[in-house]
Amino acid sequence: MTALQEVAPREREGVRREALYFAVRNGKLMAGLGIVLALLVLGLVGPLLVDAAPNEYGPRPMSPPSAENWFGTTTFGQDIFAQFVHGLRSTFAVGVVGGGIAAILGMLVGFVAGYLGGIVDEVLNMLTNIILVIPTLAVLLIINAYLGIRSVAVQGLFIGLTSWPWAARAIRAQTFSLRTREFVDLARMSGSGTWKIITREIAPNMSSYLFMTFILLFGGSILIASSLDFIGLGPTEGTSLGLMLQNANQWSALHLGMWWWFIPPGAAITAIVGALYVANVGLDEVFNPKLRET
Amino acid sequence: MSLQVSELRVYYRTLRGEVRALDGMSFDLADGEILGLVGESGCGKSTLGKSLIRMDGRMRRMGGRVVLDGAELPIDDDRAMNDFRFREVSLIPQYAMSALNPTRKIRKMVGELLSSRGVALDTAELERRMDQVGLPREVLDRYPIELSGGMKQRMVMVISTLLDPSLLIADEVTSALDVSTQKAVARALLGFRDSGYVKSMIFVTHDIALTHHIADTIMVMYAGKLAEKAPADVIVKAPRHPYTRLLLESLPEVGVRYTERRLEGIAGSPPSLLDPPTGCRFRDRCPIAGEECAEEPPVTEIAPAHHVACWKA
Amino acid sequence: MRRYFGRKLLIYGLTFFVAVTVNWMIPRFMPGDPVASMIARANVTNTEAVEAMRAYYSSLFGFDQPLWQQYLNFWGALFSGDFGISIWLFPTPVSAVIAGAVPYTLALIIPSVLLSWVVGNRFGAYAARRKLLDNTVLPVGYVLTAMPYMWLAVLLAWTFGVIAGLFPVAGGYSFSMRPNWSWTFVLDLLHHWTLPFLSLFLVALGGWAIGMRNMIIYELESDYSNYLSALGAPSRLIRRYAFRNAVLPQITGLALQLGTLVAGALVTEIVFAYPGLGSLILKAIQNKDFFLLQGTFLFIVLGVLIANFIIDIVYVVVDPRTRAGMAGAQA
Amino acid sequence: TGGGSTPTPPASQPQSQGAVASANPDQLPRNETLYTTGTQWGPAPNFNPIREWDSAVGTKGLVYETLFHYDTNAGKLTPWLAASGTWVDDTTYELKLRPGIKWADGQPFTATDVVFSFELGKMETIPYHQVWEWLESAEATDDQTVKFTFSKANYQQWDFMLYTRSIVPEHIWKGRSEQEVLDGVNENPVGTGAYTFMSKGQDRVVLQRRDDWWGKATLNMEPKPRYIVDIATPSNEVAMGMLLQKGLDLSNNFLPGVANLVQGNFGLTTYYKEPPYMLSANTAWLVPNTTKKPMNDPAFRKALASSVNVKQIVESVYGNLVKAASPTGLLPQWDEYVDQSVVSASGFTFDTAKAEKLLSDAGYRDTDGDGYVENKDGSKINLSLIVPSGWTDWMEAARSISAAAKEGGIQITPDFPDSNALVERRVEGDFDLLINNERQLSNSPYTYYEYMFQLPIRKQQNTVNFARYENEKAWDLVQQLDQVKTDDVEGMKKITSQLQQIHLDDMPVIPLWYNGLWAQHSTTVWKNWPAADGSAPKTGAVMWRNWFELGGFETLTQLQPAAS
Amino acid sequence: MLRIQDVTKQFRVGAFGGKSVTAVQNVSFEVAPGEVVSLIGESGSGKSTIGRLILGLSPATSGSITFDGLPVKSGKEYYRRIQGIFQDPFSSFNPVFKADRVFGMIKEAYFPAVPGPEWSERVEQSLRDVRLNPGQVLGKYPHQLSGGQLQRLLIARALLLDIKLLVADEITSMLDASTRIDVLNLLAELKSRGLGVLYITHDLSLGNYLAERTVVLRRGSVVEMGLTELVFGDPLHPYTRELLSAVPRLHEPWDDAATVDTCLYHERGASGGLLEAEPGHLVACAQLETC
Ligand SMILES: Nc1ncnc2c1ncn2[C@@H]1O[C@H](COP(=O)(O)OP(=O)(O)OP(=O)(O)O)[C@@H](O)[C@H]1O
Ligand SMILES: Nc1ncnc2c1ncn2[C@@H]1O[C@H](COP(=O)(O)OP(=O)(O)OP(=O)(O)O)[C@@H](O)[C@H]1O
Ligand SMILES: [Mg+2]
Ligand SMILES: [Mg+2]
Repeated sequence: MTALQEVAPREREGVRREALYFAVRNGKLMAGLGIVLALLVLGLVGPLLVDAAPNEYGPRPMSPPSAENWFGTTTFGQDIFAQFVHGLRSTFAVGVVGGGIAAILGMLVGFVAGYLGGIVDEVLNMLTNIILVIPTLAVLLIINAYLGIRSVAVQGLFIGLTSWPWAARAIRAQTFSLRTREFVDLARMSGSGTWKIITREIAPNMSSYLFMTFILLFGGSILIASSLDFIGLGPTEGTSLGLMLQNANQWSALHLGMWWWFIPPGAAITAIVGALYVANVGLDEVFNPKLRET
Repeated sequence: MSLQVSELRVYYRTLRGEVRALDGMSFDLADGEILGLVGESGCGKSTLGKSLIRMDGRMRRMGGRVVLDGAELPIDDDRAMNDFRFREVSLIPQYAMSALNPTRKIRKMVGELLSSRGVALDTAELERRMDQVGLPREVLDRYPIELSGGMKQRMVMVISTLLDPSLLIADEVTSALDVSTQKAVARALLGFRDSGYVKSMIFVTHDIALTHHIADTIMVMYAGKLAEKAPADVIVKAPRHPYTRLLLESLPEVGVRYTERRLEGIAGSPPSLLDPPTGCRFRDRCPIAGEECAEEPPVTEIAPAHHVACWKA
Repeated sequence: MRRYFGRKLLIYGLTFFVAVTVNWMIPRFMPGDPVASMIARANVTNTEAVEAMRAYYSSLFGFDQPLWQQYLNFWGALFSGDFGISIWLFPTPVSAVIAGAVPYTLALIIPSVLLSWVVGNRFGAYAARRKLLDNTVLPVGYVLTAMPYMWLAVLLAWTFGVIAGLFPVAGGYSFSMRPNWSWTFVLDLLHHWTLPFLSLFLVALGGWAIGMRNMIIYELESDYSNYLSALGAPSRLIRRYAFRNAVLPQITGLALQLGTLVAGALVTEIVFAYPGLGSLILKAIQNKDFFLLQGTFLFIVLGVLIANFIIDIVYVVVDPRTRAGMAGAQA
Repeated sequence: TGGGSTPTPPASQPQSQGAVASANPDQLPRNETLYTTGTQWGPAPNFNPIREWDSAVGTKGLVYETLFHYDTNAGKLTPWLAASGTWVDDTTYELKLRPGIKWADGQPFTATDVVFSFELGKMETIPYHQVWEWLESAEATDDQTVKFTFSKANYQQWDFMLYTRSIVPEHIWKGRSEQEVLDGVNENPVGTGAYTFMSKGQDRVVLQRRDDWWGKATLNMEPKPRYIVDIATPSNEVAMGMLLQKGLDLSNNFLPGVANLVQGNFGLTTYYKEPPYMLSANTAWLVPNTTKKPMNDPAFRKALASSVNVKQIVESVYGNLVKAASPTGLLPQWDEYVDQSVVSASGFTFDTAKAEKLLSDAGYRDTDGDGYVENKDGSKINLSLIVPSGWTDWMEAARSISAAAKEGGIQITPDFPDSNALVERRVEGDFDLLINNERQLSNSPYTYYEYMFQLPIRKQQNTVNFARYENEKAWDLVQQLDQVKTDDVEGMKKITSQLQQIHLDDMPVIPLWYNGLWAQHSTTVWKNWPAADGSAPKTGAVMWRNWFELGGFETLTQLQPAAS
Repeated sequence: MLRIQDVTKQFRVGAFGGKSVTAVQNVSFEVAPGEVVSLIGESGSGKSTIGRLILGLSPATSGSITFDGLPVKSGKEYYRRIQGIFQDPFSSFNPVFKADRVFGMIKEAYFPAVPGPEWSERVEQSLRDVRLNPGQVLGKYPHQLSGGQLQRLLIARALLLDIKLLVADEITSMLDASTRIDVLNLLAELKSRGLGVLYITHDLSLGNYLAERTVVLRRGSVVEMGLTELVFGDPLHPYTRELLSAVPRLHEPWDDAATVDTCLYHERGASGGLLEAEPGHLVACAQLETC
């Protein structure tokens, strides 16, 4: 059985070194991270490079990509490249805020439920299941509509508040199996309290898993945010890729043949999320020797 | 001569280099013989077992050959090996508890497995064999999850031997079981041999006492090499290799009490197989090692059927 | 078995209760007064008339009763299938409005969910451990799942609708048609249904394919697969077993994904002006039609709950482990 | 429109319904069907002509009819169900009905139906209830004559009543409760009009022409489309898509960028071939809350008016689909009521320098150097301009206003609450600035001045005077205007000139632009759409509620099949 | 010193604790200072559960466990005197940290005031006590150490505290035969220093090797207990006999005669205690006389 097979790892290489070794050689991970990083850098640096304000009306409305306007302009002559780089920023922001909050909540609920077990687990589990079953986009629609979510941060907050359940579930399951590991008992016998055990013993053991969870939540938040933006429930200040799509759609870019308006934002969202997912598979392969290609 | 293994070298490819898990093993196994394979953890027992039936992706045969019933086993050709598996060589895996597809009833699974090998399921024969290991027939209509560990273990034994293979490899099949189940399983293995379901068997374990009960011959391995191989009684009663001796001395038998007789372990730890030392691999831990041990000791047959790899034996 | 379903029912019951309660709170505690909006639209200036209308609409929507009474009434009405009256489409009952839209949404969701699940799983299983396919299916799958539903919808509308002109880009059926069960009409329905369906199908397809690919790789490495290959079983059999076992988590995944898929359907409907629940919700939001929003939301929750429950049952039927665990069988 | 790109027409036309028309009885023949959109946004909720604001398209105008129509070009009432109407004395109005009109169920249409319809207004919640504050009685003196007696003759409003209120059949409506009248669905409407409802679907209503319609003989008119399918497109861009795919004949949506399509080879036409492309339908106003500081100061309001760059909104936001409003805000149709001398003396134009001067003259200075002026007491000015969220053109306009005001030194922050919340804030007076366009073209500028000046200010202002501007004199003048007979143009002008003076001096509301009578038509199946040049009809091509009486119906009678 | 009196432990399983499993039933025994008591029984018989109860890692359903007269109370003070070591040395160390972190945790919790150098001194001393070379084991990750080394690290860790009782739950089952004996010898030495040990195992020969007294457990109840030489030398309960007979011995064949009829498996009911067959040898069997 597995327990017995573990007797052999004296020969096992250092886990970390090995992970790093495979990480830098994993094409999926590197390509995925590369794309995300490139877009992130573009989002961070881009706004400093373009001087046009994203929503400022320019002199050349509806013009296709050109030397002056790399991605062309909107119906109002706004520079789409300027919008794009600013939009990237808020898209990443929503991912970080939404994914971050969801990850924190998911970890909190997952760890506590998984570690404490018993009635706490039952209650949290029920909560998780309830939120899991309720179609969250519908809830988000309502919340957004009524509370008037008008900034990227608040949007991220609400996405975070509703998208944690699956993460909590997964983390709970992991915690459940880790909690029966003997080093947890050993920590208790060293006088560590619940919180300390969770943060110092259990969490570090699932760091790769937690990271992967965050990545998925990050991507998910971006997608949800873009959907919300698209139906007009996005932030009213600033710009985001989802809002660009919404505007393109609303101002009939499709029918007016202004492909340059709706292609870049969608492609960027797809690229970010897709690259994150691919990187995630890569990570999975790095941390999980079974999946490595032999 | 049923099985002849000669100079078999199987290495694992890893990041840090090659793990020489089997470094020139040679031995024979006769028809009807049960070979007990013992040795410290990590000495290459499972590697040997796997080499004879299915190498995993990281294993490489670096030399040597295996002949079973006169035919050479293409052990590093996964495809060619398929013809031999199950029919000629079969396996009771260490992970018997999880070896059965959890979502198939056992009867169905066996049927599908057999028909995939072009054999029709002979229910009567199957049930006869189940009777022999004391498995009730309704087990066939259950899912694996509904069986206890011992039952699963025995079911796997029955399945693995259905095609009457000439060689059966049983890798640590009893280590997870408690003593009474262990005994039943061990008995069943013997029964299989006696009923002719299998011709010969390699029984891998780290429990010398248990091996002694079922094996005809015991082979002791150390760090990827053969240390000693002799009839079971000879190994137990008159071991010649210092490692075998020390191993036996460290066994607390029922009745031995600390207060009466203090047993001692073997000092030191086995060498890394990544970069094994030259000469005798037990040299560092050996109480009687001498100059000559810097050179690798050949396996010599010091008495009929008693092979030892030690200068001092 | 009983306990398992008892527990599930409890969760569903609680979920439903929470959903209904939250739902009930929407028009009462959110900013924006439905009565005021009714009045504002009626273009009445006269003060007395305004007051009369206010009283009239307040009693019509039951806002003149104490809160607890309103809450109880809400439940009562719910069980008699009464979701109230739509404000936007006043005085159509919400149930009638929803009933008009539901067939379209179901016609989109059910086939796209089931087909994408089946096809995606097949694809993924097929791709796993086949280097060449894996290297194409995997990236394509990821691109598909990573696409925002509406963007794929817009791209499809653009390429197949606007540029190629192969498919209509709006509506449930041609405007020259009147619903009937003739072949022409059904074909026309399908013609309009194709693009929205495709956009939902493709996004979901990618997800399932990827999920299956990852699951099956684990399964192919599992002990029972190793045992089978050690016994020389052909890879066809091993794959079949692995597939069957890998599909099980995918079934639970289906339950988890339902909410998202419904959301996707909503967005897609909006892009294609498909007259289903999604367009309805958008309108309800834009028009502050609390009652309609309540109704659609409840309907979706109920739908997702029922679908989940069905999935639970299916799961028990296909996975012996849950059954054995539930019966407490010990050998 | 700058270097706007002109998209290429779609490759093919997927919806070639006409071809198989005859094969299927359930399919409407393309060449006899008019496809329209832009009025409904979802399934038709009711067919109740009393619910003028949300009944199914054509409920009033195509199915039910009014006594008169109003000819926006000639500026006078056109007899419709009524043959004529005259003031027999200052407070008595006598209406003669056309003989021989029948309801769709075959019952004759008589004076009692008219009386019944007006008396419905006695119910408190009926929108025209207030007419009974000055109407004393309505009686049918014979089958064809109705006599209205007034306690106070509000001529301007009465004309408005005459062409806006549907006449419903007494024999069917009699005995309906107030609730039924106000909220009833009126499932099977029986009207006098040229069409009946044929079917209703999730996203459309289908109207079928009545071949026994009275007007065919009496008016010698016939609406050309045998079927009208009005489609509920959920949004403008969808309407545009369908228009381009030739699935639609008429879109009454605001279609940004349509100018490019009109100029390209898409078979699309609008009323004008060049800006503003559309007729004007109403005025968009910037409404300051005059109860709040500094909007209570006329000088500030005037400075504000000068700081709005309407031209930029018209060009950039609307791509010239609208026209900048005149300083009076009166629609072009009312040009004759504009006193040019008042306008040239007191009117305003966009002029940042002037705005700055007005501000500093009035004592608003930037004391803390943040680029924005402060109140006279030194407190900061930061006005929020509310516009319903999702109204993209207005949202853009609000941004533009904010940017231009910044140049002038006024800090305005656009805010986009949901429309419901906005309505509440507007009603309660909880806002600084908002944009509003709820008054439409009508028979008289009276409706505009009522909108500007109505008193008294109530706690809740539901439909008019959102600025809460109090000027007794102005309101007095408005009431006087109401008492002027509608054919007395000179009498009206005398009063409107004074009102214009007050408006321009005090600026209670700031006119921005004229919203278009959005109508873009496809000439693929139907031709002879209204157009400014040639012999084309000059009526509006709209299916909007309340616009059939303003020429929408007449447009239908002028259409011609493109094939002919 | 350690006194276990009528302890019962039930686990609630299933949704909302719908079902319960009795893992330990009415168990009573004692461990004196300097005494090794071995707890023997087949898999699932409740051995580990008893160990965890004693360590305060889970609460007993009923009965009392006292240590020096005080009830079990999981907390720093309690663990100053009692420590436990478990079966799997590899899972007893958090794989992401260096193995010597277990010492750091003890310092943090119990000796925050001890200055660093002095602490290192203590740790090294303790390591030498368990015959480990400090230089070889400190600063390494668990996977870089052998199972025997890790188990000894754990013992050294326990020794840093002035413990009186060590609960050793199957600490040798994952070890090689030769390493195993080293660890056992170490325990035996500790005993001679006055440490009480509860040695939990399913390997009878190991229990026999080390313990003064033996407790045989079956399905959560004690079936036989007493001095080791009595229990092993003259097993009275049929279950004990069967267990003993199943143990493979090097020089004797399996003894089939010992396999007895199942009818003899009648234990005394939950109410009954154990019968004293001879001084220092208790057994639970209703039909003891007949066999
Ligand atoms: N997949 C692998 N990759 C690299 N090295 C391996 C792998 N599997 C085993 N080894 C190494 O090969 C050597 C022999 O391993 P093997 O599993 O044959 O030992 P064993 O005698 O069966 O031990 P145990 O009694 O623990 O099962 C060990 O040193 C082990 O570390
Ligand atoms: N946390 C738990 N929840 C439910 N049941 C449990 C739990 N822990 C143990 N049990 C049950 O209690 C019984 C005794 O378990 P325990 O682990 O004490 O046995 P053991 O004698 O230590 O067995 P092994 O030799 O396999 O370690 C078993 O039937 C087990 O299933
Ligand atoms: Mg092994
Ligand atoms: Mg245990």
